[in-house]
Amino acid sequence: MSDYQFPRWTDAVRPVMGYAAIIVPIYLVGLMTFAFSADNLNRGYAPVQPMPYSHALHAGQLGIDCRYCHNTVESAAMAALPSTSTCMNCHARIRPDSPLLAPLRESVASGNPIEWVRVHDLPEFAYFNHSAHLSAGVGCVECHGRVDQMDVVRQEENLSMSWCLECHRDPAPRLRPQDQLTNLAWETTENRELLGQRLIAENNIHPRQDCSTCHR
Amino acid sequence: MSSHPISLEGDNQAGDLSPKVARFGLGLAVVGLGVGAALGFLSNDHDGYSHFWFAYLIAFCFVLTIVLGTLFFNIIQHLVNAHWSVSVRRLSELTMANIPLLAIFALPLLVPLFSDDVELWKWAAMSAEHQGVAEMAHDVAQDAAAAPHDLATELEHVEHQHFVSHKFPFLNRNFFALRVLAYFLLWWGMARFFFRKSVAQDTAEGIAPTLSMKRVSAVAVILFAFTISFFAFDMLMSLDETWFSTIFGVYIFAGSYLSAVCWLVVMAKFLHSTGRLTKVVSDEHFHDLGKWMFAFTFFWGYIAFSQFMLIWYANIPEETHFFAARLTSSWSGWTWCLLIFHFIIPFGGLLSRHVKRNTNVLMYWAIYMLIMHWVDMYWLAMPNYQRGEVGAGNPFGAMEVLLAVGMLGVLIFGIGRKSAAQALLPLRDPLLGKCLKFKNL
Amino acid sequence: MTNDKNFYGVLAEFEDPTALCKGAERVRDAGYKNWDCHSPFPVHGLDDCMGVKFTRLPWIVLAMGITGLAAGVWLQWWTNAVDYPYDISGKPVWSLPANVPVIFEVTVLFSAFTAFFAMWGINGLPRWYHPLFRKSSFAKATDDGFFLAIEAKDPNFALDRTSDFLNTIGAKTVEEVREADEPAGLPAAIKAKLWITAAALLVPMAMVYSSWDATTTQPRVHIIKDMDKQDRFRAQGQTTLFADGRMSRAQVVGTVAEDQWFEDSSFVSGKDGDNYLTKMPAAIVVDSDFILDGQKNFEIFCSPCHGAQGAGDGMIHQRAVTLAAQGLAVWVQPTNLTIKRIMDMEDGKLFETISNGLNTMPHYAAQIPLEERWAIIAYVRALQQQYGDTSLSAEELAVMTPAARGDLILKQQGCTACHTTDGTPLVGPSYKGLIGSEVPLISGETVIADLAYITESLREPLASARVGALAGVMLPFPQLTDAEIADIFAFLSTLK
Amino acid sequence: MASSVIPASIDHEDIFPAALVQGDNTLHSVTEMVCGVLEAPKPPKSWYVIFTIAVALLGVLGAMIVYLVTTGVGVWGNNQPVAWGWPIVNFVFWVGIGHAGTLISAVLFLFRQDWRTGINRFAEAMTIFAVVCAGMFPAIHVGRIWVIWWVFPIPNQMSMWPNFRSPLLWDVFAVSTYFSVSLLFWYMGLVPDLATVRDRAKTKARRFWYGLFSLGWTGSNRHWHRYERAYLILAALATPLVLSVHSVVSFDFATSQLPGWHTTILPPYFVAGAIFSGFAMVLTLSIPARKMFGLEDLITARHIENMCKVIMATGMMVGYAYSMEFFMAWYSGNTYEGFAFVNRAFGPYWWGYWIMVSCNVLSPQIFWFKKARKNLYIVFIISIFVNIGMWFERFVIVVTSLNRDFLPSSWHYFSPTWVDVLTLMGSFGLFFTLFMLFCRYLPQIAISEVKNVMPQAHPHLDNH
Repeated sequence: MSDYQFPRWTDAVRPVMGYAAIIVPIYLVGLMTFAFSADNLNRGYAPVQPMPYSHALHAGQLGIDCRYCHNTVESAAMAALPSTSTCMNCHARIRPDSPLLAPLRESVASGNPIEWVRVHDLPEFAYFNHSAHLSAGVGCVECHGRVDQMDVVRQEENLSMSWCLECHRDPAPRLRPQDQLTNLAWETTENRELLGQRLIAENNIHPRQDCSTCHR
Repeated sequence: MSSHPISLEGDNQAGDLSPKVARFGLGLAVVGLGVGAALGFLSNDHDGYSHFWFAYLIAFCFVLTIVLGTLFFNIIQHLVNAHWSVSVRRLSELTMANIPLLAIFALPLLVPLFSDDVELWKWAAMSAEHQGVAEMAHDVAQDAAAAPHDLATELEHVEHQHFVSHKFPFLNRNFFALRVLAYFLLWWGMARFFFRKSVAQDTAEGIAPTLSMKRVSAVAVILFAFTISFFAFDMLMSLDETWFSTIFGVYIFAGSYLSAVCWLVVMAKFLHSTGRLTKVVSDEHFHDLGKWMFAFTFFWGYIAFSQFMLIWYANIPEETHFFAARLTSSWSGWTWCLLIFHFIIPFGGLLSRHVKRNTNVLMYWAIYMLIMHWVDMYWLAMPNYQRGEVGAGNPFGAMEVLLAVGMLGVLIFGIGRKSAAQALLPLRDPLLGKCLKFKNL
Repeated sequence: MTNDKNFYGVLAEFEDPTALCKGAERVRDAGYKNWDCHSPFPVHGLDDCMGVKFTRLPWIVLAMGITGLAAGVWLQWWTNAVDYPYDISGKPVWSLPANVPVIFEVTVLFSAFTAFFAMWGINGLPRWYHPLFRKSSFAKATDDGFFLAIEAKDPNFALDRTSDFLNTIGAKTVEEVREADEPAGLPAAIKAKLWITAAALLVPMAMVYSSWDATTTQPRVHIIKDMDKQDRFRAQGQTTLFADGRMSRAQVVGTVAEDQWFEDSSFVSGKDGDNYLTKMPAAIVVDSDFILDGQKNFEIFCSPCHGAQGAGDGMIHQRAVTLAAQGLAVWVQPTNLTIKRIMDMEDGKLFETISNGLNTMPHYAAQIPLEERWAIIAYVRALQQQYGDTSLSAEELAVMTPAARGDLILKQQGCTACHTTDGTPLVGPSYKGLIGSEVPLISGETVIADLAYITESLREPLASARVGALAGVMLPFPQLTDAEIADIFAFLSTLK
Repeated sequence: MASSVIPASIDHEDIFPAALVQGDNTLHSVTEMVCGVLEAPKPPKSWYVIFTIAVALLGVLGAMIVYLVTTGVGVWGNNQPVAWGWPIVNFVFWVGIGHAGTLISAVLFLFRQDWRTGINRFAEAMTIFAVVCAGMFPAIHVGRIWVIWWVFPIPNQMSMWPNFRSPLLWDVFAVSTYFSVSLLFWYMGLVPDLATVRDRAKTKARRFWYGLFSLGWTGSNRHWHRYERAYLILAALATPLVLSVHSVVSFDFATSQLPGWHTTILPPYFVAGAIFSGFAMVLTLSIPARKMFGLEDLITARHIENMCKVIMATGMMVGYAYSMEFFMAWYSGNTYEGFAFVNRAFGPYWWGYWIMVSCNVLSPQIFWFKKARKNLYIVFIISIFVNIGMWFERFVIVVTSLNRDFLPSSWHYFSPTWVDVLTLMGSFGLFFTLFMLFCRYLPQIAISEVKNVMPQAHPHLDNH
């Protein structure tokens, strides 16, 4: 036999192992739960755009309706980003020489669109239709938050699958009358749940929950 | 290796106990079967005493499965050369030897089989007036022309008829009777062989009888597997003529072996109370029997769950109606009772080694499981009585209890008679020494 | 007991299992507490000889098995029935039969792990160092040696007495065992590493804490990017397929899409031949829904400039005026849509204006679908009915002075949107003191503002545009008659 | 009155079988024999040969997996309607092999079958390696193996949970539980033997590594007491576990509505089949291994004969299930069921079916003869036959049921591609590589358990 012996201090390792056996799993589960949470990974995205467009000014202060620029939202799957000409409706005469609007003028001159950065970007295996949601009575604010208060648009909701399903399972408290869809500040004294139930009954709303609803 | 000579103190002969037991059994049988039958025949509920025959079949299957379980107990112990069970093997032999006696009590079942008025096996009457599906479809077409609103019902009837008439080559009165006769002959043959050889070993000089039992056990176990399966299909599964389940034979086997082990516990404990076998059947043997009870409670649960879950999950109409009937009607109470009292409670109750080593507690569990075995049989058969009829309930009363007790009386009578002639344990079994010495870990 | 801290105890070797059992019985009867036997396999019967109490392990396993059962139930209930219920193969979200297999597996898993780890735990293993290992003879304990060791900390222990005792009960050999002569605690270096590791474990937690709901310009972290981005067509996307890099393609020149073709071309142009339609195209039925649709679109597209009531005072106008005052905008007030000129304007002309723009108003054909443009017109008409000018009868006009009539005409035609009567310059020059003044024209000439000049400015504003004016901003007013122009002149002449 | 004295000195091989340890062995010589294998400076030449072949096949497996992952599952023969083709056949095959290990270590332990001691370490190691091979197939079958963690209930970015109503998820839990428990069971059995190796170690490295993994085992009787209790509990847990694992595997098929898959006997039938194939594999491995490493005294003719009997019994159970399925297919009157079974025997895969029947039901019948059970060549050949037959059983169940499903227009003849075939061969490479390493570096026989069944181990105490 070789005379190798484990040193005496290895005895002191045992309590450490005992604590580790309890703490490490709790630590890992806790860390994973929070670190991999969609709330942690998905929310808060506010990319730098090619020019500093403020929704807080245009939609909030000036009260321009969302649909002035995103005009396809009610009739198409995608809420179109406005073309440069839409901007130029006003900016041909308002602040026509502002250096901040230089990209706009370049776009007009070159005919190339401004490359806005998409903020709310679903994975491409998920099908989403804006018009269907609007006609069901889901307001912009339910998914996009108070854009009318944002200088820079920021992703407020996690847009995870379970988040989508939450509403598909229980749409009532998230529905609103058709004339308030784009009113981000809308509030009502009526019970949202009851109102939602009424709208569901009136408009025959049955959100689907099977896989092929979104994965088609 | 050889065993040490061990002297067996205490009484291992039934002696004057046999006639007492036989008399008790006879009394039980006469009272139980007599009053039960009288109750059945007094309360003719306009369907040819069907209710009575259901109750009789349940009682008969209840006792017969115990006996078949003891037969299997015997076969398997020889097959695997087990030593722990030698001390209680004679008890199982005394039980299994009553197969011919029970065969006599199968004879009354010829009445519902061959009578057109009694609805026990519904296919029996159907097979007698067998009409081809094509002819039926023709009739339906004609009827539909006359009264169109009945078409759906009629077609359902034809479909049902199709499933059933397909089986008539197998499910018909004569072949059924012939098959049951064959089962009893085979069982009788096996039981007789093992009983005689085991008794012969008591006085033999060598171990030739033990060796021949060991040789035959391998073939016997195969015969047993097929006979008990087809017996289960014939007697119980065909009560619902369209239902089928490949695991059904195993299900009946699980209940059968479980109740047989319980029966051995009850017998051994009874003999202990009369001062017999006290030195021979020790706590260790009860512990092992208790393990079997626990194991087969679990195995029964496993088989029952496999059968239920697969049928529930696939939800195919021709299978699922069996459980639909037992889960959605007033039968659901019995189904839950079976789950809780036949599986969950005894599983918890038999888990501890302390329970298995406390013979009094173990005996109560054994009696309890025997009662649950009867409930199992009742649950399998009785929902077919007045199946699908409006107002059909779950008839349970004195008649069911009396018939079951009476049939047990028959078994006790038979055991009492058989026990007179020889010792209560295989005296010169070569493994007896090992059996008396072993200790559980 | 002994006072030597490093003295562990005595180790005795026995011949065989039988001797060991017999020896153990004696040691048990002598009242020793801290002692143990060591053998290469479990010697059956030794437990009784040593008086080992039956272990409580089964109860621990049972408790953890029940915990596992509950955990299995809870896991499936929480995940499938509460937190994330979804419909698969028509099974209820909480369907016990389907949950039994996993409940069973989790129960077994918990029980088995407990049996394993609790056994080592109660045994105090792993314990890599043991004073007995220091005896080379003890190596036989895992081969064919049978040992009995009594620890020095046993109250009954006394070195000589205990050794003699072991010799008397059949020990082959008796040895004294000492602990290794080294410190028992963790070395400082290892301790430090442990603390560093513990501290390092806090870093990921801090990172998660700081990233929670934090605003970032970086795109979200998608752990599995798989199929997140696909090479497929999506509206307004980019592609390498076309030279201009756009996925959205312009319509092929010279083609008409199916839904762009209308039998009634006036629906698209607002014109019947060269003339503007004076009413809605035949295809349109004006009802309350149509007008409400018009209202919605008016409020989206028109009200920012023209104001919710069409008065030409929308939020954009108000901001533009402020900016214009700072020289940051070149602004013309949007037309008041409820003045007589617009009320008198043909539907077709209004349609053309919305579609193609007019003067400073941009075109909206790209933003507003055809039918909704007509709906907007229907709504504008409704606004005009509510807020528009109520015209005076011919009799009433006849009794008015020419100057009063001229004032009325200026208001009805919307001139006052750009021109004031009090001398304040707006988009256009003020009317005050205009008549009789010298006007420098952009053509270089200078003219006296008289009836002829006023007539020309109204008929052909471009020709008579004056220096400093926004040339081309003012519309021509061909609809005004000579009499009306005379009335206007009369009114302007009063403004000195 | 019959004699109340038991006949002494009756000796017969069938009733009192031969000793479990043959030859003139002492406790020490058993240690020497088992430890000698892993202490030998070099393993036998045959070890190198097998190990080289195994590692080469393992390389093939690695290459196939890389090819699969980089290219996609289209490289396999799987297609509609046989979407569950080759990989699932292999999965069920390997899981089945694994079951004998648990059966030998746990079930036979509960049944007090002492003869298990010679082969249980072997069988347990085999279980673990087979489950590793088995687990690999569903993992690569999902196609995107980097998302395989989706099957575990781990908090994730989608905020989704797996669907616990799916039999495939039951599989995940069953197989991973089975693997974990088998590993614990195996390791627990190894600890005292590793301590033996530690105490005999000649080098510092060996003493350290074997010392590390033997956890400081001293053979303390107080430890042995709890150890044996824990072993019993693990055995008692592993027994229903082994039942549940292959039952759950059978649920993958039986919960569906596909004729040929949906039949209630499938759970016990699969379990019996698994034990059957597992025992065959134990024989296939132990017959050459006992020769190669000179362990004939410990893995005796009696062990092999007993295993033959188990094979015969489980083969019969499988045969019982085959016949019940056929009978019920007819008895049910369900046309589709009937067709599925006729198609099995006489359809395009008739050859698979008859290979299965002849290997599984017919070939073990030779074990009725004691001479056959004693002839190592026959036993070895039959064990190979059973392995083949059980592979074909899974093939028949998976492929014949799927290739002619409800829609005749989608009927399609499945044939494996070369990637399929090489992956299966590669899985054997994985198995044998692990097994050969085990044979070389760990005690192949449970030393302490073998000693425990030797006559020397029993104390002779007068008062008992």
